[in-house]
Amino acid sequence: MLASSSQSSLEEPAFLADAVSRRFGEVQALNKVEFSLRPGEIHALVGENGAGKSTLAKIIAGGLKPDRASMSLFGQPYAPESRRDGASSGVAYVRQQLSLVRGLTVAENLQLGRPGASPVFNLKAAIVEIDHWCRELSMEVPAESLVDDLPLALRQQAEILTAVAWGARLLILDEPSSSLGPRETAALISLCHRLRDEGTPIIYISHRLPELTELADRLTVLRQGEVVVGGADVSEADLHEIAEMMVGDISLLEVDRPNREYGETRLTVDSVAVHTSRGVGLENVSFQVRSGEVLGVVGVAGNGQNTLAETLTGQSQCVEGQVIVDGVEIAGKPRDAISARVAHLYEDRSVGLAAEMSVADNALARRVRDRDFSRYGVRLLSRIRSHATLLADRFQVRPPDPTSKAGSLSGGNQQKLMAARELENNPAVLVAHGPTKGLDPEASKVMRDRCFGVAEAGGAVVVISADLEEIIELADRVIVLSSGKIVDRFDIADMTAARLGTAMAGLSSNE
Amino acid sequence: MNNLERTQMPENAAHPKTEIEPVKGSWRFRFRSAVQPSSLALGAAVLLGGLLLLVFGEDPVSAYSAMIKGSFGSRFAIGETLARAAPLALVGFGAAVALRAGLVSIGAQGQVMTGAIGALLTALLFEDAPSVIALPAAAIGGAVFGMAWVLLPALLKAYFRVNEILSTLLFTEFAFLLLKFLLNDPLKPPSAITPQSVKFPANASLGLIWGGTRFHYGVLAVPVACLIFTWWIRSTRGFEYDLFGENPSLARGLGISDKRVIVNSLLISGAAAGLVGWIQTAGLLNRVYVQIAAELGFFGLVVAFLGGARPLGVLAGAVLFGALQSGGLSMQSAEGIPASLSDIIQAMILLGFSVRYAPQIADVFGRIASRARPKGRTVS
Amino acid sequence: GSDDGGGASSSGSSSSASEPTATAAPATTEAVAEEVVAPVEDSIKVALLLPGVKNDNSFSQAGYEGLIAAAAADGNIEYQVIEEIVDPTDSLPAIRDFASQGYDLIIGHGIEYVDPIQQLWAEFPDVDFAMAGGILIPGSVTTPNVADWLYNTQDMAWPNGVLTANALVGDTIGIVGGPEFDFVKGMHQSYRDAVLSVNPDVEFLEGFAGSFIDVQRAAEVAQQHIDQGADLIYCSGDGICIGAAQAASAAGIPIAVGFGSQEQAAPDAYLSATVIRLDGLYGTWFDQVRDGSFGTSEGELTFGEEGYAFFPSGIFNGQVEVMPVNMNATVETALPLAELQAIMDDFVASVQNGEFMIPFAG
Amino acid sequence: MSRLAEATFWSATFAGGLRLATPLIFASIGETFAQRSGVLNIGLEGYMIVGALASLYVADPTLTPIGFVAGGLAGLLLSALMVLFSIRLRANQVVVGFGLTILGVGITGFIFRLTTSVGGVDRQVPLPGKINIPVLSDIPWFGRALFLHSWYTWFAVGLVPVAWWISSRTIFGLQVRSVGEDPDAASARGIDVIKVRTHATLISGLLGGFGGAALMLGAVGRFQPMVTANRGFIALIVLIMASWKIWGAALGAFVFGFFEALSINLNNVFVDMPTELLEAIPFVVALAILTVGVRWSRMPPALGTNYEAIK
Ligand SMILES: Nc1ncnc2c1ncn2[C@@H]1O[C@H](COP(=O)(O)OP(=O)(O)OP(=O)(O)O)[C@@H](O)[C@H]1O
Ligand SMILES: Nc1ncnc2c1ncn2[C@@H]1O[C@H](COP(=O)(O)OP(=O)(O)OP(=O)(O)O)[C@@H](O)[C@H]1O
Ligand SMILES: [Mg+2]
Ligand SMILES: [Mg+2]
Repeated sequence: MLASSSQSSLEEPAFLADAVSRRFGEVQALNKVEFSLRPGEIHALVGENGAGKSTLAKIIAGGLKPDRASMSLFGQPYAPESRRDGASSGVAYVRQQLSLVRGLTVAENLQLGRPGASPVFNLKAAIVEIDHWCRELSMEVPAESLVDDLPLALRQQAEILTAVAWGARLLILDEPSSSLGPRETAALISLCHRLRDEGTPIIYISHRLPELTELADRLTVLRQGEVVVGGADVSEADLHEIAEMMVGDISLLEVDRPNREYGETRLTVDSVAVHTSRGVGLENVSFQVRSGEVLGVVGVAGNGQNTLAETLTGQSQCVEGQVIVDGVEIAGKPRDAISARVAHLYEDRSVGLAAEMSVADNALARRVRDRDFSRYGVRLLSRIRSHATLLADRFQVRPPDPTSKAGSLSGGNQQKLMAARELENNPAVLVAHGPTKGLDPEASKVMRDRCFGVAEAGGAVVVISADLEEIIELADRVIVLSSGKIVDRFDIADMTAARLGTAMAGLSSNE
Repeated sequence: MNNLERTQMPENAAHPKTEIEPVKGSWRFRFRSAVQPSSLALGAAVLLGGLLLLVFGEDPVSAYSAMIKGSFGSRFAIGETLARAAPLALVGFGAAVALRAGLVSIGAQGQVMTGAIGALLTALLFEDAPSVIALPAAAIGGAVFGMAWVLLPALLKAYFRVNEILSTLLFTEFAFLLLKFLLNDPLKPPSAITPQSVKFPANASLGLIWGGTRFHYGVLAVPVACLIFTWWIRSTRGFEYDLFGENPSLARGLGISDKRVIVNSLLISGAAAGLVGWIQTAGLLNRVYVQIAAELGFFGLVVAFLGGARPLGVLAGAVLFGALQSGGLSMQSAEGIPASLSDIIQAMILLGFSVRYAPQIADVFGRIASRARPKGRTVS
Repeated sequence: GSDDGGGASSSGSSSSASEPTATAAPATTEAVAEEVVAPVEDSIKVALLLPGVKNDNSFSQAGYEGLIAAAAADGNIEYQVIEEIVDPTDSLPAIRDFASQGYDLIIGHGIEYVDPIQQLWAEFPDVDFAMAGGILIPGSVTTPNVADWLYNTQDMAWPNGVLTANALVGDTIGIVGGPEFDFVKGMHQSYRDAVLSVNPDVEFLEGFAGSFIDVQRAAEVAQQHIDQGADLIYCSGDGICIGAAQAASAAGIPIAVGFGSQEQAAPDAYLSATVIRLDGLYGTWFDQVRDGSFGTSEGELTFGEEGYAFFPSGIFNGQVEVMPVNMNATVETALPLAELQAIMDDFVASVQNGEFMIPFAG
Repeated sequence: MSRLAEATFWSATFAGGLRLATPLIFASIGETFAQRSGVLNIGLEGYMIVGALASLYVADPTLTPIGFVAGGLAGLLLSALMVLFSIRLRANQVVVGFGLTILGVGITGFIFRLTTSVGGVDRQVPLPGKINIPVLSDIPWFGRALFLHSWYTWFAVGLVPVAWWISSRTIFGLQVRSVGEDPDAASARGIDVIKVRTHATLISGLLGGFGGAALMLGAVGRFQPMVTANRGFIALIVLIMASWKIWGAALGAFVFGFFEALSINLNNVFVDMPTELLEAIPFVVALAILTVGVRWSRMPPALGTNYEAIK
């Protein structure tokens, strides 16, 4: 599989960047970065959060102007003025936050911004074209669906499809797998291989080192805007070494699981059924989590995980069965859940935080009515602020300035801020939904430690995640959700890839 | 790790993607990014207006000085400016509460009308009561009628997600028709041939603070409302409503009832507008007219936007508007400048100020939009 | 008379409201005394407030034209006109501004200025105020510096009724009004009474534009009448009658107008209109201001209370004028245009010599 | 009551609805473009009134079609200020919109008084003849109602499919919708958000101006201050009622016009009913449609927000 990389090593590079620099205010996002991409290779770009990966990608795609750079594309000097420029030179950039317009259909998105498209939108032709590429790339993207209605994995496929259809000669994927489950990731990887084999070189940005061995041919490591490893062969690279180069701390990847004692049952979910107008509901879901225990919930995204999180936190109502925390029923009222001390790490940070409000407001939103922070219904701002500073410090939120807007923090720090709010007072139950999505190893470790911390303090933890590694690292027991039903459950020790795979595919049911 | 020490956001985080030079925080930076464009726009507006006056044979210096004199140049003028600013500020505070909760109610116009009706009806009911009873009763009557007029749009919004911009606009139309009907018949003194109400009973009227001006006691409702609004922003409940405006899903997750927020914040805005109906009737005009609301409801909303839905901002916006209006009028009466020309000048100054305030208000709508962004489409 | 009774009873607090009258008494004597001392200046400053624009072809224009003509006749008048001032919030400071600038006479040409004038006259005893329709507002008074004027609505409507009843070919008349105010409805009633007094078999359609500005709706009201068989249009209104006139012209049927000519809008269809002529009245006021008799005389009529200075306008004193029949009209009429003119001449003469008293409607 | 059973009553009402709807169709379709692109264009009333004045003042010495075009251009000119202030300088759209309405009313009032004198001859155009579609207009019940209208009405009706086609079948239409849905994503796909919003706003200015011109040249013929009588705001009502759809806007405009015409005619049926009650009919209908239609309604998510590109 890796053979193709050496075969093309003699050709001139598909893309070559020399001394790319870009500054944002006081941050030197990129500093004289050199980067080359060979034709027909998948080149992984790794680095911790904020290393400058996305910045480099945007510059290559034309979406951002470098302060200084000389670049060439397929042998021609290349200095794109805009995304449109980049696109018409054949560079396709699939962003971290996807760039399909959600209120339009896939077919419409295919033509939106397409270089050289005729000014008249031909729906039929677009559908035919999408069907063609679906066959070609083994995808199943419905042409006439609103992007809004598609699950994330399909959206990503649609985005790659449009890039290919636009005649991309170079594809940049920015953290494409951060919210995909194993099956979808595998599909993505084989898609990448197929594209590569057909001659489209790919720049692949990711934090997930393990998947890179399978996927990439070469790899470049960025750190604080500088290249620390330039174009090393993946087959020869040592993952631990790379992780070290990324963050300078090898211990991060090692599983460090303390032995825990379980106490009495704190969370009981008893034959719960939930109907929702959006997404998948739940049917006959039952489980218990004890004090000190971590339950992992796995499954392909979109099989009821959201509904489960909402039900446990009182945001969705059961039509049958009940959710009981410490003997108190959570009957579809968020207030019940809050007073039963159920904490919730939202899957989507933009939902879990009020981006336009300050760090302090976000940190204490849950406790705004506490005696400690208000008197006669008036918030005690200075006390809130100083307590927020304390929390930010405790949870390593950077910068720990309580007055800055939550939305101005980087993703990892937003996650920590949310954790600070939710975990402050030893919750009875923690519902952690994708707690380390998109975080670099360092930040991931902090978040995982926090989740363990809850269990260690006697809480019950439910971790919902598509990331199996995370589950293996955190969970004591696992349940597998498929179409809103529990299709399998086992102790972590009994977990095998095969068992998990079949269960997640909804093939077998051990119930 | 030091990589976490990221960019400090520039102070003005609504527009973080501003230019790199000169150095943030420096005086020059502040000037270039905030003061300069705004004062340029304002200056341009004033200059352009002056040019227009010149072209049409008016003396811009005397026109503008008449404008300034008419807004701040005398005791009467100051009283007039304040009496005009008061209703705008009140509407603005109410609208700001709703805006902060993510709701754009443009129904204040209608609520002012029903508030005036409510105040008058209540006052007529208490015609024989002593002032200590009749006066507050009329105020309550105004507030209650203002709230009543937003209740249905509020419930429709809370329970059926009916767009409040439109429903409140429609209710303004209904209020206007109701007002016309009442003033044409039931509330009209029998001999009058044009629509207007009977006189507001004297025992419930608000007197003048400064004799010889129109600076009446109703204006005192503004500082009170400003304090209440400031308290509201600081209060735990106000915080919850703000949070709802910022991020309704999170607010719901934290146990804040969206129905309650929607209904209550709209009711608060209705009460404020209703009180405007009361002070305009009991303090300024002593009668209800068809034009009782003038354009107070609309401009009150503009003031709320201009003021960034913050207490002092709203206050400043209201005084600006009050001054523009009374100054614009005195341009007409002192200099004989036609109403339409004075409208043009006022509009241009408003546009100039809109740029001045742009950064502060940009995100008010941002919140609303993020709220409106659907998480999925219900196919039914 | 009965109107006043109703008004008084409805405001039980009128005792306090009438207090200013009592306190005004000394002011009155002062004013009179001062007037003796002050040398009578020849030139007087007059301010006129109009609810609409001065060329609205209607009520505001009548006020404006009256002022221009009277000022020209007088030859020594300095004047200022302020237009489009309807909102009572604006009118009081505007009037106050004029009063404190030393204007001698402030004419509020519209019922919307009654309240502000009532609030201000005591504060400015040296300034004379003329209001319109104060008699209709309970509790308002005339004083030595306040006079009141009103036109007879029936005089504005009845002549059109007589004319159109004679001109009508067919049996249906469509009536177009502005807002459904009492005085508008009163005009319509007078009009109908007049038509029926000539021809009892006529049927009417009636519709309102809802305001004085919505021309398109007025045009639509007329068009609806036409579509439903109207053979003639009567528009009581104001500027909105432009729309009605155009619709009538397009349909080839006649139109008569209550307020201001629409000859230009529809030269082929327009028959006649009534207008107010105020130059004579304004001239009288100028003279009264000069010789200090303003408000002290009782005007030409005294209604209700003793000493109420009240000046009515009607056909009888020439202040309501029936415009000549448009001889260029090409629409079909039951009688030739010249004959219609003769009928109208007879009618106006009969009113002016007291033979016929136009009944008050409503 | 018996009037309600007459065919002429309904056909006249229907025809009236179409006439009253004509300016609204122009204005609300134009506004659809602006709002779909995320620009809340409250200055529509201003565009309409400058369109009305300009169309008359150009049409009087020349020809009505030239006047009509001039009306559109005047609206376009005013909307350029919306572009300048709201889109380029990022001032609040609501504030600027109200400012432009005041400005439009002020400018037209001012020009009107400069150019007209008391007793002088006002500018005026004769109302257009009805275009008679030969056989169809003779159909007994609805012939007159449906097929006897001025070319302004036909132009408005003809514009609907064109506008729909542009909005949903051209790349420009896609771009407009994309920048109102998610300007960031659109920009990432290479769309120049500012430019697209500028064009959409200018379209709303042009069509708003056409709406004013259609009102002036098609129904009124002579200028009056505030002659548009809040029809710009009614067009906004129509648009929200129509859930930001082109066909919906046209249909909504007609529904509004129809019920307005109905309320005029019912005055002769229910003689003693207060007209205010009748006048409320179109608004009650709008509220009902809004309430029932809420589940299909989708507001452009970026409506009212300002956009700033990363440099
Ligand atoms: N638009 C911007 N304005 C200011 N600073 C920025 C901007 N974009 C990026 N940066 C800064 O540039 C640096 C590099 O950011 P970049 O997004 O390229 O990191 P990354 O490697 O993609 O991180 P991640 O893995 O978290 O996506 C960061 O420190 C960030 O703070
Ligand atoms: N519009 C912006 N203006 C200024 N700075 C920005 C802007 N957007 C992002 N940043 C900065 O860029 C940094 C990276 O932002 P981004 O959203 O890419 O997070 P991230 O790289 O994914 O972070 P993390 O690794 O913590 O998830 C943040 O520190 C943030 O402060
Ligand atoms: Mg990134
Ligand atoms: Mg990231």
